[in-house]
Amino acid sequence: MEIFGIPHQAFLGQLMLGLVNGAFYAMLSLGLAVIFGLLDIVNFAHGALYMVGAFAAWIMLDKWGVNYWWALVLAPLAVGVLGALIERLFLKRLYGLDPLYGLLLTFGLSLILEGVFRTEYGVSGQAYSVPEQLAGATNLGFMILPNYRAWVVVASITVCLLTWFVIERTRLGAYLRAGTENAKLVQAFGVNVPVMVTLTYGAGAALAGLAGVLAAPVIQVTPLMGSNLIIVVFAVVVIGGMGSILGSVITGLLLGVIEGFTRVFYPEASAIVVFVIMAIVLVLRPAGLFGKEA
Amino acid sequence: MPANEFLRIENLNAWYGESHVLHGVNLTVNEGEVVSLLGRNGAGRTTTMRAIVGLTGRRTGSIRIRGTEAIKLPPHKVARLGVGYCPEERGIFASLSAEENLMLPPTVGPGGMGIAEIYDMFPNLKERASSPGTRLSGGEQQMLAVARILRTGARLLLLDEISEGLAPVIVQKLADMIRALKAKGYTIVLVEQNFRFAAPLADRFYVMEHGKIVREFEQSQLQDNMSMLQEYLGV
Amino acid sequence: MTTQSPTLAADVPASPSAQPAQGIGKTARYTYLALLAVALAAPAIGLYPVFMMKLLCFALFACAFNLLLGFTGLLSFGHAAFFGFSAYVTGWVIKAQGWTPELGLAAGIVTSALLGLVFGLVAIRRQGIYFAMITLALSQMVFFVCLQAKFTGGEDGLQGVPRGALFRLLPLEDDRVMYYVVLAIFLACFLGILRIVTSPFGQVLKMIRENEPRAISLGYQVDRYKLLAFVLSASLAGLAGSLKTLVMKFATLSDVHWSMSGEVILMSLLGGVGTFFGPVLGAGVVISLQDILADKVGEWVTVIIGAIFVVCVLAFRKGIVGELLALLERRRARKGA
Amino acid sequence: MAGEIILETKGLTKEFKGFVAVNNVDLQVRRGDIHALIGPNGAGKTTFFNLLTKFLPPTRGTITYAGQDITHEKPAQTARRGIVRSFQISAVFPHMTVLENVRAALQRNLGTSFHFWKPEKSLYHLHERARELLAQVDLQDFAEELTVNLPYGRKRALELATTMALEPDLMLLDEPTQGMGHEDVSRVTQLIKKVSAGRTILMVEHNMNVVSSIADRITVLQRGAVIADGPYSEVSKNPQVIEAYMGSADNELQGAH
Amino acid sequence: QSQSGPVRIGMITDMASLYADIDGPAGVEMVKWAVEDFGGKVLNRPIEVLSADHQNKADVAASKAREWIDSQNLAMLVGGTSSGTNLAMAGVTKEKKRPFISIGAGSARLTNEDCSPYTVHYAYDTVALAKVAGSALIKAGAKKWFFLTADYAFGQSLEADATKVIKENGGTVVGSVKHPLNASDFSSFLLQAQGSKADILAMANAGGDFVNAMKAAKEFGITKQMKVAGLLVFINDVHSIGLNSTEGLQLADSWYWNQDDESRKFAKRFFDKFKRMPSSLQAADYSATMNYLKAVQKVGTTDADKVMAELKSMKYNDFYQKNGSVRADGRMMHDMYLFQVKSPKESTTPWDYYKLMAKVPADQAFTTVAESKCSLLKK
Ligand SMILES: Nc1ncnc2c1ncn2[C@@H]1O[C@H](COP(=O)(O)OP(=O)(O)OP(=O)(O)O)[C@@H](O)[C@H]1O
Ligand SMILES: Nc1ncnc2c1ncn2[C@@H]1O[C@H](COP(=O)(O)OP(=O)(O)OP(=O)(O)O)[C@@H](O)[C@H]1O
Ligand SMILES: [Mg+2]
Ligand SMILES: [Mg+2]
Repeated sequence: MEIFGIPHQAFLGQLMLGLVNGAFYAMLSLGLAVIFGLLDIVNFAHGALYMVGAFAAWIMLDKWGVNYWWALVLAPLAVGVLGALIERLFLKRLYGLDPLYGLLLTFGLSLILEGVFRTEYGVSGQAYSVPEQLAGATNLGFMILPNYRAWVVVASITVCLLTWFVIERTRLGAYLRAGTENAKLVQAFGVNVPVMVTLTYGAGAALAGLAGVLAAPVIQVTPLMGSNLIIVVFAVVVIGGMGSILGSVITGLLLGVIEGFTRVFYPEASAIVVFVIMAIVLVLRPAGLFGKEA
Repeated sequence: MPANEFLRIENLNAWYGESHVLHGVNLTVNEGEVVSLLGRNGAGRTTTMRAIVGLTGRRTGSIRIRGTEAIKLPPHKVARLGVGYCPEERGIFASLSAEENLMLPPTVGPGGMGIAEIYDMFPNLKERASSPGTRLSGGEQQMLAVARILRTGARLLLLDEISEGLAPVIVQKLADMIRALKAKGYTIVLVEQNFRFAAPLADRFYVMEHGKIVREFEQSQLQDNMSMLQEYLGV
Repeated sequence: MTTQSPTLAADVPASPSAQPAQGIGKTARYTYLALLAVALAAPAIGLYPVFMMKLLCFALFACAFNLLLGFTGLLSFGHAAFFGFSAYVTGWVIKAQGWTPELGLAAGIVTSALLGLVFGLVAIRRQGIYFAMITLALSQMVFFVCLQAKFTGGEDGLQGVPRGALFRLLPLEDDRVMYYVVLAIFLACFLGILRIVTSPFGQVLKMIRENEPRAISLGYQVDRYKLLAFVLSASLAGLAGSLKTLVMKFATLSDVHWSMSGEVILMSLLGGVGTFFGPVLGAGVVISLQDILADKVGEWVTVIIGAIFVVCVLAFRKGIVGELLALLERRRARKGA
Repeated sequence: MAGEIILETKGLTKEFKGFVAVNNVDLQVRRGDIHALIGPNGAGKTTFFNLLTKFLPPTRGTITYAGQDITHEKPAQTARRGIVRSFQISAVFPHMTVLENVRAALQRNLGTSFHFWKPEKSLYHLHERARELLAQVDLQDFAEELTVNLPYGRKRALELATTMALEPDLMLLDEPTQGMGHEDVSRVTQLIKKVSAGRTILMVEHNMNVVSSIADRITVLQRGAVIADGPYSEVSKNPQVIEAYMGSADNELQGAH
Repeated sequence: QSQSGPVRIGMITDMASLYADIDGPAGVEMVKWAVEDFGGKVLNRPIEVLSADHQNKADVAASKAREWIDSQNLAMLVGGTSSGTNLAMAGVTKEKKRPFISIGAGSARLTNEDCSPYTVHYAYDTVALAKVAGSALIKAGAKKWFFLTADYAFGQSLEADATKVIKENGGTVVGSVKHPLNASDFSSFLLQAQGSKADILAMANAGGDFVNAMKAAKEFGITKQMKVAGLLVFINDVHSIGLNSTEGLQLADSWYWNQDDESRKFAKRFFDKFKRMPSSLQAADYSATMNYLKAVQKVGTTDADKVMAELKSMKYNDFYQKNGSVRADGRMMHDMYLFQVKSPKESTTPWDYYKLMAKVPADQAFTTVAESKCSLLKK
């Protein structure tokens, strides 16, 4: 049996792999969407924070023997704290200015973070091995799926849904959404907005950090891993439209899959397929797939 | 401090960035009183309210709310002293539904109005409850902005131009509402261009000009002061 | 958070006519004259001509970029695409097709104008950061095309482009001759940008920057104006790239890479967005810094560049020239008072 | 020419996800009138304006302007036909001078707006006309002032001058006196009266003083539908209008302000 | 070219990025060691070493080279890693007539269609990698090949060179998939390789791409189904992936630190300073500098043409190579080696990673005169 001219086994296999990549896109674009949606900052440093998350896990294992499961909690926490610091020290001073300044500032920060890790650890990359419990692979019949990758998909979708729930369905979420539009007023109602904003950025950063930890066993941990990814994730976000948190998650997964299939049919194009889709979507629907028309 | 003094402002100065807007405002509002601030466009009435809540830039002087000095407090702490603020520009949130907007402000004290009571007063809001906040009509947004702070149990209400953009019927309803609130012992500061709306409601009036209080008089002295108001407000 | 936000674009009066006093104008005039003198004498006073030419190319690139950001209020994060792609086109037509340098430059401008048109048509429909992100993504596409296409030589770059003779007359292989050609082109473009900004078209751009909905309600089809501004900026950026190919004799992927877009933003920001001379100064500082730093601090270059970015955004939003102008303005205001 | 219908809607309807905001509205505006649109909050007045200016597409119905069906035109096309809407919040270019603000509107008809190679001087001949327009709204003395520095009421005046520079046939004003002090209200009311000469004005206004003093004709909307239409004296006595909008009879003439 | 003042040797390489570990600052240090060991002076003129980071950008490399030659009177240039930058430097040195020794570049173009009278290509090239690894693997029974190729000039020429070798030796290429440079995820490509039923998966990529692909191959169980070969693998890559995932991998290189006593001596000195073992490139950096200085000493001038003539006529014997010689096209002809990565059990000491499988003599390893398009050879 064949689907689009490839054996259906390979087809299913590629679909699976697409989902794995999509899971990373989803988590990263989710974090970006949270930070952008709630704080109006295009967080260019998101890729760098992702990288820091992966490095944090690696350092924990390498230097202190902290295992994967602990790193899964501690590394995002560390990145979250770093994020909170960044918000307190830098971003705080930019509220009320053109959001483009936030973009430029975080761009600068990402250069700094990347540079620091580069001088410290070089670029060739550090290996982080898959935790024992998740080692090995399952033969799905149509492919051999490493257990770890299956875990990545499950973990990331769970996290995404949780985040969506908190933002769209809870009172805290309502404060956050309102704070985006008029932080001062929300504060005047009695909500401690400055702390909330710091925590939100921290949480967005922690999401990036978490994605980093999840990615560490899949790819080499290198200082450049974030900057390679961030632009694709930007495109994902533009395609999704930043209109809804859920939109960014769905778009992320979808694009992962599409990109996966491009690798089969026309591998040369796999690096740009996301951008091509972006251009097409923008022409047809300027606000993105899930964005609200302005 | 006398027990019934709810708000006491002394020598309040406030700035927006470089520009100095309030130049030593002094005023007091007693518990259960309705006080109206009158003045021309740009006299500084909105700024006074914003300064109380902590939304201007730098400010100096003293603002005591139920005896607590609030000049150094961040806005959320001021609100928790029992202050509810209805801003001039309404501040309805686009990403929240009308009902979410209504439910947004956290409770800052006991005795707030119930949802049913509020919907009773503004049936439009009930009808549009699930619409995004800013999709409401101008007037509906105004209603929402007022209704929102009635829920929180705030005892000091700062109402900035609440009759603005409302149909005459609704304005009448608002007037009734303010009387009802006063009867319940709320303390209210009213800023209004619409003098005819504010005149019968207020117990006391302050007149502002160039960021200063220039006159103060009671409801009973209203008639005597009409010519002065004519001069200040062009009423 | 969303409040009425001052934009990145000029706070500083853009058109000379809007500069109320003679004082600033005079200072500026003398400064320009002095700089022109230095530029003319550069080869004679021992400044390394290749370096000076590189600097001028980037200065032109930054000015082109600033035409868009500073005077139209659009932040493009994809200008490297025009700069880099034109660099390749010029290199290729000269090297592989044997075109003359002037035709090579023209080919570069035309290509980048067309590319700018395509970018513009896709991106103009969105504003602010969306615009920035879309241009970034589009430029990434161009990057991949350059990486893949045969004529660019992939990551080896397009090398050994002969400079030839301009109009079959001026032997550009001589660094000095080349330098004066580059300087002349730069000056022409600089003045051209001045003119664009103060032209009737420039007035419309100013309206769009100040209050876009209002411009729309006055009946201006703002997208078309933005598009033209984008195409103009792209063409000039392309010319800068083409010139660089001639100067350096090759075109490479780093010219199309998004970090180049970041660099040109840094140049404008550092020098002063929305000022005329800012981008030139910014380009000078960044290029010199890179030149010096690369050898002195090695791997820390990115960190330092990043730090400059952060400091600029936090403390010098107006950039060097912008802050200077503001200082003069304040002085004058105090004197006047 | 007076008496001729310049704008007409037939069965104009707008639904938002099942909610009918504008319901089957037939409206006729006569050339040269100041026509007021009033109604309770949420009646659909602003939505109706949005339909006329093409900011929203109608669900049903037609819009005819000067005999031509313009239902499906684009906002910019409508604007070029001479239907101009004034914005609620001061729509000016804050960092341009008052004169430049007006010139911005005049420049459009010059046809050189894409000429990026021409000097600014080529616009100077517009200054004369700009000053004339400024004089009409008493702003002649402020011509060189930066617009940010103007007080609120003057900004409204400037906005009117700019709007007039477009030579509109039909001006749509949405609550033009909202948020103004008494002096400004009467100034702007007089201004509207003044600029209405030779034009048609359709305005939404809650201030009954303004409406009663300048409107030639009034249409009352409620829940998206027209409930009354006619001169002020007639409409203000309509019991349905009083109940739905003006409130208890003793307030009738006094209005909200 | 002035014959007074210090003799300046410049080295331009990747100091901080992708290839900084295999050459980089340590490579520069090797040039300095060679200068020190030579005595710090030649022809009674002090020797100075300049170094610069090209950030893998050809334009940076070329402008630095041009600047040094224009304003520092550079005597000789050492080119570090990456083909693009080296081709650019070769262009400049050809125009300005200065000896250029390219160490880290893979592209065989340097001595083929883009050859220059002033270039010496010292360590390896893609042709050698393909010939050495390719023919050995086919002999070992790998007939059906599948390529995982980095989609840029270097990867493509590596694949093309290897394909030629495979066909000549009776093998077939059953498939090939190109991945973008710096791909983060190889699973999809590997799935395709898996479906191909090839005997061997050959990776025509380098650095981080190779490392990631290797890890994923292990994870997806590919290493169990087919042989995996790396066409350009440096010892640093093996170190960073670990023997667990690389065991059994066959690779070609020009030098290995543990191949003889001389090499071990050099390696120890290196290890004491850098806490890792030198790559073949770093060894070549030292060797090239040392031999250049010897040539200068011999001809008594730094004049480019005279030095080049000497470099092309002398014999090269040191810890890096035996009986090496530079051909007219600039190709350094020396033996190449095929290694296999040891299993963790076989590896007894730190960095004890390779066992020698075969030594391939220079004339079988590199482009032959007959194959070459370089005009310098045809005279
Ligand atoms: N954000 C701001 N930045 C700078 N100046 C401001 C700002 N907001 C208000 N002002 C200035 O402060 C002064 C007082 O304004 P305020 O809004 O308090 O007046 P008001 O009495 O409420 O008048 P209105 O009737 O217009 O609401 C005005 O001159 C105004 O221009
Ligand atoms: N985009 C929209 N989506 C959903 N509902 C809308 C939208 N725009 C308006 N409405 C609803 O349509 C009704 C009419 O709104 P509109 O703004 O036209 O009222 P209005 O007559 O201008 O009232 P006001 O006098 O209060 O400004 C309101 O109930 C409003 O909630
Ligand atoms: Mg006010
Ligand atoms: Mg309305």
